[in-house]
Amino acid sequence: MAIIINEKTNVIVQGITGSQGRFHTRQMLFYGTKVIGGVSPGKSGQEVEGVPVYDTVCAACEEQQVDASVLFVNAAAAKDAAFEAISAGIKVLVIITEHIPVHDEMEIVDFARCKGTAVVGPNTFGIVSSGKCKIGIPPNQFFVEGPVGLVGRSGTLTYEIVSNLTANGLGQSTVVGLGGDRIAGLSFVDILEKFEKDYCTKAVVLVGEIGGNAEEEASQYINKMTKPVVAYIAGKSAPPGKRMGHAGAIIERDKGTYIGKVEALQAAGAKVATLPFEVTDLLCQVLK
Amino acid sequence: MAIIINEKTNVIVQGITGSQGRFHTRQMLFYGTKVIGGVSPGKSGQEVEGVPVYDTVCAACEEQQVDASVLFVNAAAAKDAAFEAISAGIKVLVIITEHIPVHDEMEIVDFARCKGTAVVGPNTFGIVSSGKCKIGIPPNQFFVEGPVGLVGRSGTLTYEIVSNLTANGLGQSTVVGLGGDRIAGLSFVDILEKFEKDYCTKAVVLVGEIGGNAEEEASQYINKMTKPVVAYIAGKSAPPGKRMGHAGAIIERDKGTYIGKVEALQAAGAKVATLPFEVTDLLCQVLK
Amino acid sequence: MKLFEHMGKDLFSSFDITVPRGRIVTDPGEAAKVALEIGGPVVVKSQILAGKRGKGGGIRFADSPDQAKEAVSQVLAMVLNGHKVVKVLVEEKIRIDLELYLAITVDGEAKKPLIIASAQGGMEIELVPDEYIVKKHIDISMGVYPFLSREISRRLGLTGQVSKDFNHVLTQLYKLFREKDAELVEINPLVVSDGKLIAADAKVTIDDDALTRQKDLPCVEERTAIEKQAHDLGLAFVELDGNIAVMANGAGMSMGTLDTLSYYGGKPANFLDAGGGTGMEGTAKAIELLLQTDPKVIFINIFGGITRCDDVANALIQVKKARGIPVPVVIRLVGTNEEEGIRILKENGITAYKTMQEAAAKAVEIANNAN
Amino acid sequence: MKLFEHMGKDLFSSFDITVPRGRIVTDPGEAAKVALEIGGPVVVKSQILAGKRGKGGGIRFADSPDQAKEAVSQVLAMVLNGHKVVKVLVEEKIRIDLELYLAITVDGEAKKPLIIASAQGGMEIELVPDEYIVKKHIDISMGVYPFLSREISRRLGLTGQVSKDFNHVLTQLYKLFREKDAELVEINPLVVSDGKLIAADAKVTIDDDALTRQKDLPCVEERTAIEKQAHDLGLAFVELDGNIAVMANGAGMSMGTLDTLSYYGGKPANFLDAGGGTGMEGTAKAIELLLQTDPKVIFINIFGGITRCDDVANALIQVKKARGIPVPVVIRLVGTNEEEGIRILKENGITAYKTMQEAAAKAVEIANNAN
Repeated sequence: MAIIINEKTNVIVQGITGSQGRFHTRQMLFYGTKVIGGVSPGKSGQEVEGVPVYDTVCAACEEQQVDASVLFVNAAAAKDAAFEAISAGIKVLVIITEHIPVHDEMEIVDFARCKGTAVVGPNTFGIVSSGKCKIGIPPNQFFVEGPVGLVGRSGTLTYEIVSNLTANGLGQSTVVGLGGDRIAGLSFVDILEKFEKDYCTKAVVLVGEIGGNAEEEASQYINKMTKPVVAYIAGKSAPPGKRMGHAGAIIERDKGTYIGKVEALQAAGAKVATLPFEVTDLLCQVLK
Repeated sequence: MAIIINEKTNVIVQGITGSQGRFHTRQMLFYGTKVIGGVSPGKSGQEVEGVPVYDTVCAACEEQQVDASVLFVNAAAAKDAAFEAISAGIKVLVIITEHIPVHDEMEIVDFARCKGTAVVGPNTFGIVSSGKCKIGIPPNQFFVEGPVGLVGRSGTLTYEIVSNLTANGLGQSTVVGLGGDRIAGLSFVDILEKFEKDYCTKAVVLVGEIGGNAEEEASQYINKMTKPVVAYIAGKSAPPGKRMGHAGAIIERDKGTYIGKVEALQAAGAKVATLPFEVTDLLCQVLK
Repeated sequence: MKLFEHMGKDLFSSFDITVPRGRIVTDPGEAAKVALEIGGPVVVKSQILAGKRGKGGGIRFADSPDQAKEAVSQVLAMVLNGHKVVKVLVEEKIRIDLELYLAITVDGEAKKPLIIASAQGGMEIELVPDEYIVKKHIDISMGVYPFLSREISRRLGLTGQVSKDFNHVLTQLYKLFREKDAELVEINPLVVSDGKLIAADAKVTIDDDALTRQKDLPCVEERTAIEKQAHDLGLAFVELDGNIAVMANGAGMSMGTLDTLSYYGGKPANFLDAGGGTGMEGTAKAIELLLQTDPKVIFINIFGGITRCDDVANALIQVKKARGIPVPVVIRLVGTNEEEGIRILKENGITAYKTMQEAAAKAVEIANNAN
Repeated sequence: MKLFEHMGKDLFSSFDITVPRGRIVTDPGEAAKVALEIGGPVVVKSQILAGKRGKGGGIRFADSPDQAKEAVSQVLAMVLNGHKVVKVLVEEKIRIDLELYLAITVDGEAKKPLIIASAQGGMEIELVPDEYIVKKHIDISMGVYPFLSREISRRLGLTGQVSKDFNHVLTQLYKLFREKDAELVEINPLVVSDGKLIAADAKVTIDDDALTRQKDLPCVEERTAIEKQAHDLGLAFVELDGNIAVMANGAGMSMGTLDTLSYYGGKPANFLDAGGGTGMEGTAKAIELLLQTDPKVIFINIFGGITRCDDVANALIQVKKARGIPVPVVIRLVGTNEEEGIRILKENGITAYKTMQEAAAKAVEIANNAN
């Protein structure tokens, strides 16, 4: 098994006729994802990589069961597209789009919570249940099946760690990107709970960042977990008060410091890697 | 047992210092309801019938666990008061207030649904788990414990039927008033589901009205119920196109007619009384 | 409260929904002036609150100011569905390429606003089969978003600029619906005219319970004189055509009372829900209302909850003493302060019944024997 | 984007939140005029984007136009927290009975707007203990309702008219927060002055991602020249004080790169997230930016996902050929089109590393030996 998505997940792509939508539809199909339709207003009747294009999400849902949708629309259109997917009753929504206004993000997450839709992102690389289903933009080749569940915020940093795992023979059950914005749908705790229950996941990697207190909240849950957790927190050397790309990566006052997060994680029993590549070594230790 | 409320339910009264609030706080206390506080902005420190008054719902919740709130505020203040209770996490909200604008009612019900609050009403007489807890305005003397679960929309018509039951030795598990407005929080089906599961309820009475299709929807569920259902539908003799007090009691086109409702109920296996007092006879038959 | 078409169109205009150019007139001379201003063929539309004006002849076409004058003078003489025509809307006759139907209403079952739309709008909308009617609920916390109108456009088969305009009309109509506390906003037909969308009719019903906060809306009185009296007293009253005047407390109870009377072969003269906690004065006024229906018998059915039986008894006696009650009164009285109420009645020679069915049977008997 | 105090106060005014009477000036003469208009004691406030102006002497009081002139000329000569003062707000000095604190911000953990309020507002708000700070989340689908401000009023100990005014200020501040896409709106202090509430300061930060739809807001530039260049290229760039110029792709990866350099004893000169899919031209411009920091070594760390390794290699070679790169370049290059990228580099005499740690260690070695 895996969490959230698997080999049976029927996926639609909102914004499929854009260049990003087209490119990643192809990549997802290569990975084996069941992309069963795309949505692009006014483009119904077209096909992208053999996938039928519909004008609206409802039109796609009339044809087949839709389990998940992934958004490649631009930031200005994202709220409308997200509401469309949530309203249509789609239960997993992956929002790749970056630079969505934070008020729109709060509205999307609120509406999704009310309707029971799990939102991955916004500004995420997506989610991969290795060997089964990829929804999003990570490079295909590094994601192979195995016992490690991974949840992170940043794309390339996650790829870095995943590729290191894979190179050392450690595959992944599911890899989830929460997204780099201040507002994210699913949180660390949501994902950790699912990994804890997933019998294919033997150990969990949490890739955090300075800023906010998501890692501190996660620590409280890690304390109760039976499965081993290895963490890496980026931003040890970042100066306070400066934004480092992600809205989250800013330290204000005493909140969200590197030290605070590491201490919370260690107190909860997680092993914390100092540098990204050390994650693999620590995992090998806990999986022995 | 009983449904929704019982002898342990801690109740607050919003609008407790108004004349209706005061009067019914006394009546509820007489009935044995655990009224533990009242809310009336700017009146904190006062007492009504020995019950402490708070400025806000949060202030009341700081003192004790609050399980239910009943609204006696005026129609203009109802949305704010309802949102206050729902926001505070109160799980049962009984809205006695009548003449609340329908848009406010839609907002209240939507927000409650999102937050998991059960709304009884608006424009309801309330809910009575006989012998245990009364939240609302029905006269105390007719409600005695027994095997009949009753759900209706109109107050006096329900009292009429309940008093007839009680006079004939048939007590009630819980009696619920859905409210007479077009928008109501809980529906027939919500209540029927709870009665079906409640082991103290041996038979169910549904008191409906012409208009809308709530009774038709209820019929679909009644079809699946194991417990016997007796129904009475008011408005057999009402002329089409005229509003009869309740917004629901209007017949438009072919929808919501007396005949349609009776046929749906009978097809679902319910016994339908022609006149209110026949309900008792039919109940005696099904309970034998 | 239902608004007249011209009021609805004024509202539409203020929400940036296009309506035909036109004006309201109350005499034929004005009509000619308006037609002249418009400078082309016009439509003359009687302003009444009932539907089906077209079929009743309440809508006329005119090609010239003279014809408009003539048409208006004809229409002003009409009585349509019981409504005397006193105002007429004269407006440009627009080209009709397609007639859509668009309405937003309150769906009590879903507990949400409901959009109803069809590409087959016009006079016979009730006969359009279900598969040509699109229904979409609106999440009230979210409102109308472009995706919703795209979906409806798709189902209606609208494309290009008309589809974009439809998004505008739907968005604005929902805004009106929300801001004006409407129970119903309906455009039938919403006309596609030379690629533009024009609201050729307007049906707007405002929630009566919201009128206190909708003070800038025009006031329309739909009630009969006696219904208005009842309304001003805070009572729900509907005139019927029988001879048993009925008062009960509670809407369901009042309906149950009518049903019981009908069951025994009686014909109610009215529906009167005296509500809860009306008090003695209010109840006395309610009884006086009943007398205005000129009944053969008065039937009072009270199950006292908030309502106190002694108040009802006192009210009845007060009216009897003050102005006399020329017909028999049958009263059923139980509930709060029942003993006191029965005692008061007995002192004045009236015996109250204990059950609705006995009392109803008696009232019917009296009424039928009186014929 | 942070707004200057006077801009925030203009916004407040337009949302019907009372602010002191006053105007912005850029020279002492104007200041005297404004003080004369106000006709009483005034406050002279430097307009800079950093906090703690009061402590730095950026806020002065003046009892007469002459004093105001003098104060403004002093303040205009100041540099506060690295910001040169070029604009000064001259406004009436208000009576202070009580200083409240009120802010609305975005809470990333709760995923909702958060109200923060205290009855102990003023300069030392950071030091106020938690029990005197009220925090309340807002359901964004619902907004701010009177009950919420009643609850906050209660916790702050506000009563009577001040409590009612507080409801107004909170409601309007939330409206501003929502309509203007604010990340933060803060009033500190919100002054109780003769029974009225006056916003004596204004801190407003607008979501950068929403600026395209907030076109009527004033534009404020906070970035350094080089940060602005990076921003215009769509890159996230932060200047630091080390000597290793760094480019990586992805925010987390960029931070991880800085951490790794620091781990080996290096000092990064900057944070530069080249993002995903920047392409060859963008990457070339990013490398040129790095040269502006005058580093001892350039460290490029690319994990190609959307970013193609051949694009990065070509960009580096292009810059090298076009203008020369006067310092050593250490590059780590893996991922999409890795082989092609490594081949291009090799043709140009550059050997790419496979792992971040090896590459980082090498870059640090070069930088430290260069000193």
